[in-house]
Amino acid sequence: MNIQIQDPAAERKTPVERQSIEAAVVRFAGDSGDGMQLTGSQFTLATAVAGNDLVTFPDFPAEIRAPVGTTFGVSTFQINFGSREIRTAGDRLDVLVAMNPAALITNLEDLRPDGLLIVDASAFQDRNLKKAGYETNPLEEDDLDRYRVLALDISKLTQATVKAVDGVQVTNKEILRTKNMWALGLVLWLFGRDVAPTRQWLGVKFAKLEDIATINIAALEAGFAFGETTELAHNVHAYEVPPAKLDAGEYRNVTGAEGICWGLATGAHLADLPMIYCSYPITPASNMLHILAGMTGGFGIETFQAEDEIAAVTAAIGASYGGALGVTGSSGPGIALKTEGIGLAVATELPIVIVNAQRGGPSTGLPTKTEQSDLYQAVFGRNADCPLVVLAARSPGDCFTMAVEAVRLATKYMTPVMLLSDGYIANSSEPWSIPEVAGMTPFTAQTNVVPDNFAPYMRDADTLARPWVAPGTPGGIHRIGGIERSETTGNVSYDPANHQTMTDLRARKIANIAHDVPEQDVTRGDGAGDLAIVGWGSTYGPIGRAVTNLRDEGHKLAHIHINNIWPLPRNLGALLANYAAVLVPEMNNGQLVTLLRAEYMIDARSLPKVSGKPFNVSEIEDAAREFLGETS
Amino acid sequence: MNIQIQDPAAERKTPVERQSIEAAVVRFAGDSGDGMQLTGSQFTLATAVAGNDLVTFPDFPAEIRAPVGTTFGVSTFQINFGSREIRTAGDRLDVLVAMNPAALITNLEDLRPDGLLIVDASAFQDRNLKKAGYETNPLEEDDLDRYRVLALDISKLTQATVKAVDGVQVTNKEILRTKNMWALGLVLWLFGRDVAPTRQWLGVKFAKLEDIATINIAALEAGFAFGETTELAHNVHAYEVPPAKLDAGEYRNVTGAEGICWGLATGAHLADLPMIYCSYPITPASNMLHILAGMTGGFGIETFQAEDEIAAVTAAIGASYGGALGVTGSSGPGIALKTEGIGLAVATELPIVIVNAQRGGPSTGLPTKTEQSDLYQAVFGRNADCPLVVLAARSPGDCFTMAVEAVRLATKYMTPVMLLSDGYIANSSEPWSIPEVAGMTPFTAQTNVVPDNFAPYMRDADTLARPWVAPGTPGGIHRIGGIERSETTGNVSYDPANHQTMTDLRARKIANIAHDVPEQDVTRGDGAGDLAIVGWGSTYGPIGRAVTNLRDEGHKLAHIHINNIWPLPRNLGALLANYAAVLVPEMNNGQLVTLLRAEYMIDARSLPKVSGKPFNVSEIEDAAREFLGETS
Amino acid sequence: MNVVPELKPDDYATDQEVRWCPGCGDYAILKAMRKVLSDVGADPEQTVFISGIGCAARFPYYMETYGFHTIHGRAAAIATGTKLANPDLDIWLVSGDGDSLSIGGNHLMHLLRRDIDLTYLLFNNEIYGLTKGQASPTSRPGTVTPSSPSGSYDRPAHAVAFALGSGAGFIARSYDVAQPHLVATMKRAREHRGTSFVEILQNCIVYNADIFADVTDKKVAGDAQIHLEHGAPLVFGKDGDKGLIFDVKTLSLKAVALGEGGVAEKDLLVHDETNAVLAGLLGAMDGHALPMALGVIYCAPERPAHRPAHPDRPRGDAMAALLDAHLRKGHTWHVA
Amino acid sequence: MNVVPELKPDDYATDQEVRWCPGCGDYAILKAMRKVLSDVGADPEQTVFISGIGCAARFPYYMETYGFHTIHGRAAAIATGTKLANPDLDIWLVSGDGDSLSIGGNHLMHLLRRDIDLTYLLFNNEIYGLTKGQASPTSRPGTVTPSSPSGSYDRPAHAVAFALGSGAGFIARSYDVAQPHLVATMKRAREHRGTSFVEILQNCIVYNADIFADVTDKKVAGDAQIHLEHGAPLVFGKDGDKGLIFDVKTLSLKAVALGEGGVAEKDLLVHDETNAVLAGLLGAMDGHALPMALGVIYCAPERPAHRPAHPDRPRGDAMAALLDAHLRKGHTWHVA
Ligand SMILES: Cc1ncc(C[n+]2csc(CCOP(=O)(O)OP(=O)(O)O)c2C)c(N)n1
Ligand SMILES: Cc1ncc(C[n+]2csc(CCOP(=O)(O)OP(=O)(O)O)c2C)c(N)n1
Ligand code: SF4
Ligand code: SF4
Ligand SMILES: [Mg+2]
Ligand SMILES: [Mg+2]
Repeated sequence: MNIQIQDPAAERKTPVERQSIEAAVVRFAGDSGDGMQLTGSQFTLATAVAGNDLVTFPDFPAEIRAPVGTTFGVSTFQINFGSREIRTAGDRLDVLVAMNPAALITNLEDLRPDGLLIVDASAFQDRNLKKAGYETNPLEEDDLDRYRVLALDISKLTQATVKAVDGVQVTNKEILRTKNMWALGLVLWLFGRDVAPTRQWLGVKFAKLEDIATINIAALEAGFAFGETTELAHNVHAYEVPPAKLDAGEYRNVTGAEGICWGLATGAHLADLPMIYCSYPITPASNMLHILAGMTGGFGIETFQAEDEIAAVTAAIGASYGGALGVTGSSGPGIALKTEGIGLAVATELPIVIVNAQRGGPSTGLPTKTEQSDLYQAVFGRNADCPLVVLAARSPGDCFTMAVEAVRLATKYMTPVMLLSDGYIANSSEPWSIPEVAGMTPFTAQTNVVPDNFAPYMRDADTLARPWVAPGTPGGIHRIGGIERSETTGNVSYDPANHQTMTDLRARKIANIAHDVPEQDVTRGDGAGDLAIVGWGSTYGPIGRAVTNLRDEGHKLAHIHINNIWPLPRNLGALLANYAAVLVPEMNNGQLVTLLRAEYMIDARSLPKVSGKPFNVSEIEDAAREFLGETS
Repeated sequence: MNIQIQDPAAERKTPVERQSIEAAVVRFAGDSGDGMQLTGSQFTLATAVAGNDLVTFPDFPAEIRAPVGTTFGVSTFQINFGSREIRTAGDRLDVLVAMNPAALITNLEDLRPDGLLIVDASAFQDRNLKKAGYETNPLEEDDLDRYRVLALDISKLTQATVKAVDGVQVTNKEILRTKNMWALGLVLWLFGRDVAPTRQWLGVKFAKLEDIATINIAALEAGFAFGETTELAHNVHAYEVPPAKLDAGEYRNVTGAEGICWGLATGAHLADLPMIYCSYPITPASNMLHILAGMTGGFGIETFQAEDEIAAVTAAIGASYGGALGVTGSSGPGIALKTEGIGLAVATELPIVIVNAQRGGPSTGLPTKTEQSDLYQAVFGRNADCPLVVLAARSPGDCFTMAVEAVRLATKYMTPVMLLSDGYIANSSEPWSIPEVAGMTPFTAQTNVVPDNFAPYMRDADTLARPWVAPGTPGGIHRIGGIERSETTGNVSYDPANHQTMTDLRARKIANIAHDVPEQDVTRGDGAGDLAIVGWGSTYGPIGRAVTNLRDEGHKLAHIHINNIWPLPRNLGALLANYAAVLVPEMNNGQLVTLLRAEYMIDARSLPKVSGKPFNVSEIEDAAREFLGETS
Repeated sequence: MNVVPELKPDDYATDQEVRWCPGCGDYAILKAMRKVLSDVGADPEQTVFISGIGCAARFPYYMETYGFHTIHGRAAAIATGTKLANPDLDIWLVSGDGDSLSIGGNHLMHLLRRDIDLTYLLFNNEIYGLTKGQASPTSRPGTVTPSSPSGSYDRPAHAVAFALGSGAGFIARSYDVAQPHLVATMKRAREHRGTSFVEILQNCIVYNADIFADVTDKKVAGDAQIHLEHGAPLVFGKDGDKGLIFDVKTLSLKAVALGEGGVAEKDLLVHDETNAVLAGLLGAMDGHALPMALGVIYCAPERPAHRPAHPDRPRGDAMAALLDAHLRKGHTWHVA
Repeated sequence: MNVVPELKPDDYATDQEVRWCPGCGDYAILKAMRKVLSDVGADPEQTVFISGIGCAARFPYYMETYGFHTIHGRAAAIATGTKLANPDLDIWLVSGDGDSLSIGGNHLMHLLRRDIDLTYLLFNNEIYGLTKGQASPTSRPGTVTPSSPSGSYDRPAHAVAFALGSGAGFIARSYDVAQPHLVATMKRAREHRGTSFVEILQNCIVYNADIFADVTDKKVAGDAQIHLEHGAPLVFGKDGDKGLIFDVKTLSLKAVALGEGGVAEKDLLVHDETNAVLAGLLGAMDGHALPMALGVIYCAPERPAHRPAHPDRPRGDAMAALLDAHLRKGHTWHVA
């Protein structure tokens, strides 16, 4: 094959003609040190500002700083953007930027045939090739013939650019570190995006390092100019992706971690409570601790980095007991450690929110990969009959909504609420129509009001919640504890009939919440048909896309996406009965499906995927087709 | 009413005529300090030696030593014994021995109308009456008219007896402490039992306190003689309960805790492994630690009282890693703490046995009461897809069998096995045909043999088990860990396809075990019919009795009792499909029923009971009748 | 805070029947505690007892204040959360030796290093009472229990040494029936800012009866105990005729008889409760070779609080505005 | 045990690529460890590395011995189980400061008090490396991290003080790049019977770079370090011109210049590694006012092992007979 290494001095070409496309999937892949996450975020920003809908998927190596050039040190950032509604980060890549051989070998298989491959040819040296496991230089073989390849000596191009900048005092290493900006510039050009937001961001980021700011901006602009001015290979087109039809409003990008933190803060405000977030670092939940620790500007939020997860959950219980909103967040193994503590919150009927950013398991498993395999743990994973509320967020923006809802339910019903997100949602981002907190209806929780004829386990007739009277409240002295309590008085009771009553009350209180949460809607499609694809959590995107595609083909199927995992929506059983078949794609070995079968006696079938990666749309389509009586 | 306080000097009566009955339920109830547990155990022994089948149910107060005379300080011991097969401790009492007013008020409602009530009238004094909550002396009211009441001044009777013994140096307090032996003597006489075993036992127990032995024996014999010689109230009969038709063999009484410990020891022997039992004290699991700590006579058993439950389970994992059989035992809240550790055992595929002596919950709950509400926790209660084997014992004797089976499956399949017992089984006892360990087939596990082409995650083609090569084994050097491992080599792997493969393998390995355990049998009844009552664990007794009773009435129903909770027996779905209805009585809020519905899409119905007490036979009969189209 | 009427010790008693074994040392501690609150005029509504699980941990049920009987070993973490939520509360933590030093060791360590402002009472009976008598980490080697029928093997944990090693700022010791001493010690503990750690030797009459008798028995108390007083010479003995000196050669304490060999009171070591090294030496004395130290063993000079004060927050619309601004920080764009 | 051929340090390396950040102090410790095993002729088949989770805890993957990479904070308990199962193994436990002193504090405490015979290496980089740089319990107050953007609040835990307070019998300290010293220290630790606790200062070049530079930097090392040697006077300083004396008034250590004011080497304190009080004083020195102590800080005189030796057992028929007899102990009866 004949790879054309572009010369920066190539001739100016004819004005760009941009091919208009509906959507595109781009992935930046490089060494951990290559700054791919920054590159991706900046491309995302420019794309969002250009009015596209989008979904991103950052994927980091498990190692902190893996040796340069290794396959396990590759870091990637993927973005799917378009003028239509975007629901996933995309199955197949339209453009792959590979900054070294390791990035190429680990990512190439996701590039669609005839997709555009941009490689930094300068990194394809013997040492790097060997580290990546290449025997020969792939750029010199014809395995890449199925793609459109743009192999550029980005090192040389960057160096040339920066050398042209006057008066900066930088090392060659510093120059080479700007390669990512050069590549970003080129891709920005490719899609007709503006470099201005990135330029501005670089100015702020390197405010104290003026020279570094200058050379990064120079590289960025050079990459862009390279696209603009150089005659690229005949088969490399420039594209135009028109803005999406989004609802009017103010938008921003939001990650799931941000969505949850801001939702918790908003929930605490609506409940008129200070919030104490108690956590022990663990991937991918740590981000929430970082974000909340950073919210120091008077939000009434305190963070407590506990000595372990047991201390985290029990400190959250102590905080709620003390009249604040106690929140704890972790991931699978950490949630496992909280199990006993959560039982105390159920027994004493104190409100806490437990956020689980799920990851691959069992045990340490795949800490940096996504999975949604903690549903069993959330619903069933405690000793004894120990019911609580389980909610799941379906997207970064939905994280905000569900976090507010978690606070509402916890404080209204005096119960722990487990909110499930996952590694994918936590880190990926999407444009988000920013809500107006000022316009939201408060659901004030009072912790210093003593009801008439107070008893610690007296109950609200509607909610079955007991009163929340924090120590320090005049006239409210009482004692609570984990031993079974006498109905109403809360005194220790070993009475058999009382234990039955209390067990029933605990179960009924949670079950009743089904009347206070929305009925299950049909996310996409009609209320009856040949097939319902039922999902929860971050499978929202791929299921939605698959159902849209198949409906476009004329199939009678629907997408039903569940946010209320426990209690399940009150109409769900009846709704599911309207479909000839029910398929449940899950990034686990079939957990929601167990719940649906047990609850509704519906022969729901599982489509499990446990690879640490989100579903591809096609995987769901293929499985659905089998139910729809077709082989694809 | 007219209570006749017997005078010890009453006349000698005519020779006893004993009424022959098939079975009887006796409960001894008294203050914690009254020695009711000893009394009950000795009566049990005499009864067993007399050849009856029997089941016992000891019930202790939660307090260590509650103040004398309080209702919460009442300790009881119940025994059901008979010439027929005995399956439960009995719903209603035929004989209640109440040593004080608190014992009377808390136990009377279980005495059947016309049942025999033996009370120590000397304890019915103002102070005691008030502590028990009586306004007036019940012995002087006619509320007791529905029972046959034998109110005796046992204090006086005991004192009189002991004073007659020559040359003993004892205090009055010591004399009064022998009241329980006096009462025991009377009840032994009532059922025509021999005092010899108890006399012998007293001699051993008080070997170093000769005078105490003497007065206890004197009291025992005096109680017996009192029955023999005194003309009791006209309505007090003596009984004869003929021996049961038990299979031939050598018998002993066994509690569930003993059954499990001896089963574990036998399992370790059959596997040819030393055993290390790692535990942290918790009611009702502590007994196992005590029993095993006492087995110092060369059984190769070491006990390790860990600093907490996490250390206990992880030390057990470390022990198994080191080539011993690591076992850990606890109860609900402690098992909750072990959750994360168990995940490591699943991930590294190391064999451990986890025994859960279930108790009332959630949280601290009812530590001294029974419940079987940790099935969800056992089957589902871990982060991620984390399958393991769950077994349940149905009776004290079955504990032995299941413990051996737990060791067999753990070591053969390199998996954690969770064995469920409960507070009822752990403490209650039954006659047990002692097995012959010498005749059992070994299932030797080798930890110091390196297979050809060794790799730590290579697998046996049949069992899918990986080899167990303990450190110290020549030629077997390798490393394992909790991060996902590459198929075969076990090296750390973040590869998506590998994670899918390993997840599938873990699930398949456990599922396959269904082919290595017995098919589900019909415990009682035919293989098809109107109703199957499905149970697990300690509901064995009451379900069995209820089904027998209803079958005797001509109903077409069967009892199906499941020991293999996960994986479920391979034929269970097909078997259950043969019944028009399936009812699942459980001492929880409906946990097995969830599993059955999800697995088999069978509309199994739950009969929950969560009062800290075992089912009464009648409760199950009543519920079954509804299914059988009758109201009782 | 509201005005608290004068309350007598009994006013701090609840209507719940006390459920310890008759003769248990816990009764005496309960009595002392009620007296402490009465003496200092504690507002029951601002007072909270938080406990783990164990016999000791039943304490909150018997105090007419707020109370939380939690789970085994976690009271320190729970109390930390409660204190963060409401720094004004007067929090008392009650915990047994198993609760504190077995399952709860890690939380105790971190509570002490964080110096959360509360009073920690460790009821040390050197046994697991509630679960019927197994060896605890503080049980002496050779203690025969159901879980150690041939005698316990492990070297015992030492509460004071552990607290010092964990960075405690206040450490004191007393025992159940030493009423005035116990009351005074608990008052000192309550006054101290930061975590005040008090080890209370407590007699479990059922499972470990009289284990401290060789120190607490009236007959031997004089020689087996030394009562610490800041700034006062370390004198002890039934007749105040003995004292402690420091032996530089061995870096250890030594008991001397006053008068003998010309040793006068002025030659004795003077108790300096701010000296951690001295605290380590005094804390280690077990009442045998050297008398057991009772009273305030260590009280660190005021240490800076690093954790910022409880965060203030605006309410209602002001908070909504704050949040709305926060959500709009960074890049946003408008879709028309 | 089989005869072990002579192995070079590299023979203890596995085929797994080492995955720490370039420049991480862990590399140096790995190198030292391989040298230790080579020097002492350790049999790889009898050697086990057990670790928790963290950067440090990846260690076992890189040692061609048996190895177990477990879960966060529990390595001490797991190793205890392994040692009980096979007392002949030479067990090395590798754990970070978070793994050891945050989530794992309780297990560390109990390991030390039980004195299980293994070597515990605490890699202290005063930060959570693996989870990307949050404050650890050993982080200095004010450490700015993602979880403490305004600086960490809590007073740090002190590894040596904690180990002493937990009853450790052997405590030593070294640092990553002090190769010969680290090798020698680990050898001493391996020789000691009981739990040998070694704190190794380790540079996390990414999240807490050079945090120990004020002690380990070659330029300051002379004055900022003191190398302990049992029985030798406590001399330090670039030119060996300083020493430590004990100030009886304050019960504390003091640095003096040799020669100045007539102080000679004979006036200096002599290191006695069996003295726990001295260990406490030396362990607390942080390299600023007083030099940081490196080497064996404490080595308790041989302590009796209370735990009985690994129980022997008969096999096969003999064991069956034993069990059959046991099942028949107490009252049994026959049904014909
Ligand atoms: C998680 C858990 N593990 C174990 C127990 C059982 N347990 C309750 S209290 C206790 C120890 C009691 O000893 P200690 O703390 O010394 O208190 P004491 O009863 O002696 O006052 C134990 C092991 C429990 N309740 N929860
Ligand atoms: C139960 C659990 N909680 C939290 C984590 C996340 N985690 C992994 S390592 C670590 C701390 C690492 O710090 P340290 O022990 O000091 O080791 P280092 O990486 O600095 O060597 C944490 C919090 C986990 N893996 N498991
Ligand atoms: S068992 Fe011991 S500590 Fe517990 S209440 Fe009884 S005497 Fe007190
Ligand atoms: S993060 Fe720090 S401790 Fe971890 S490997 Fe990198 S440099 Fe080493
Ligand atoms: Mg205790
Ligand atoms: Mg660290």
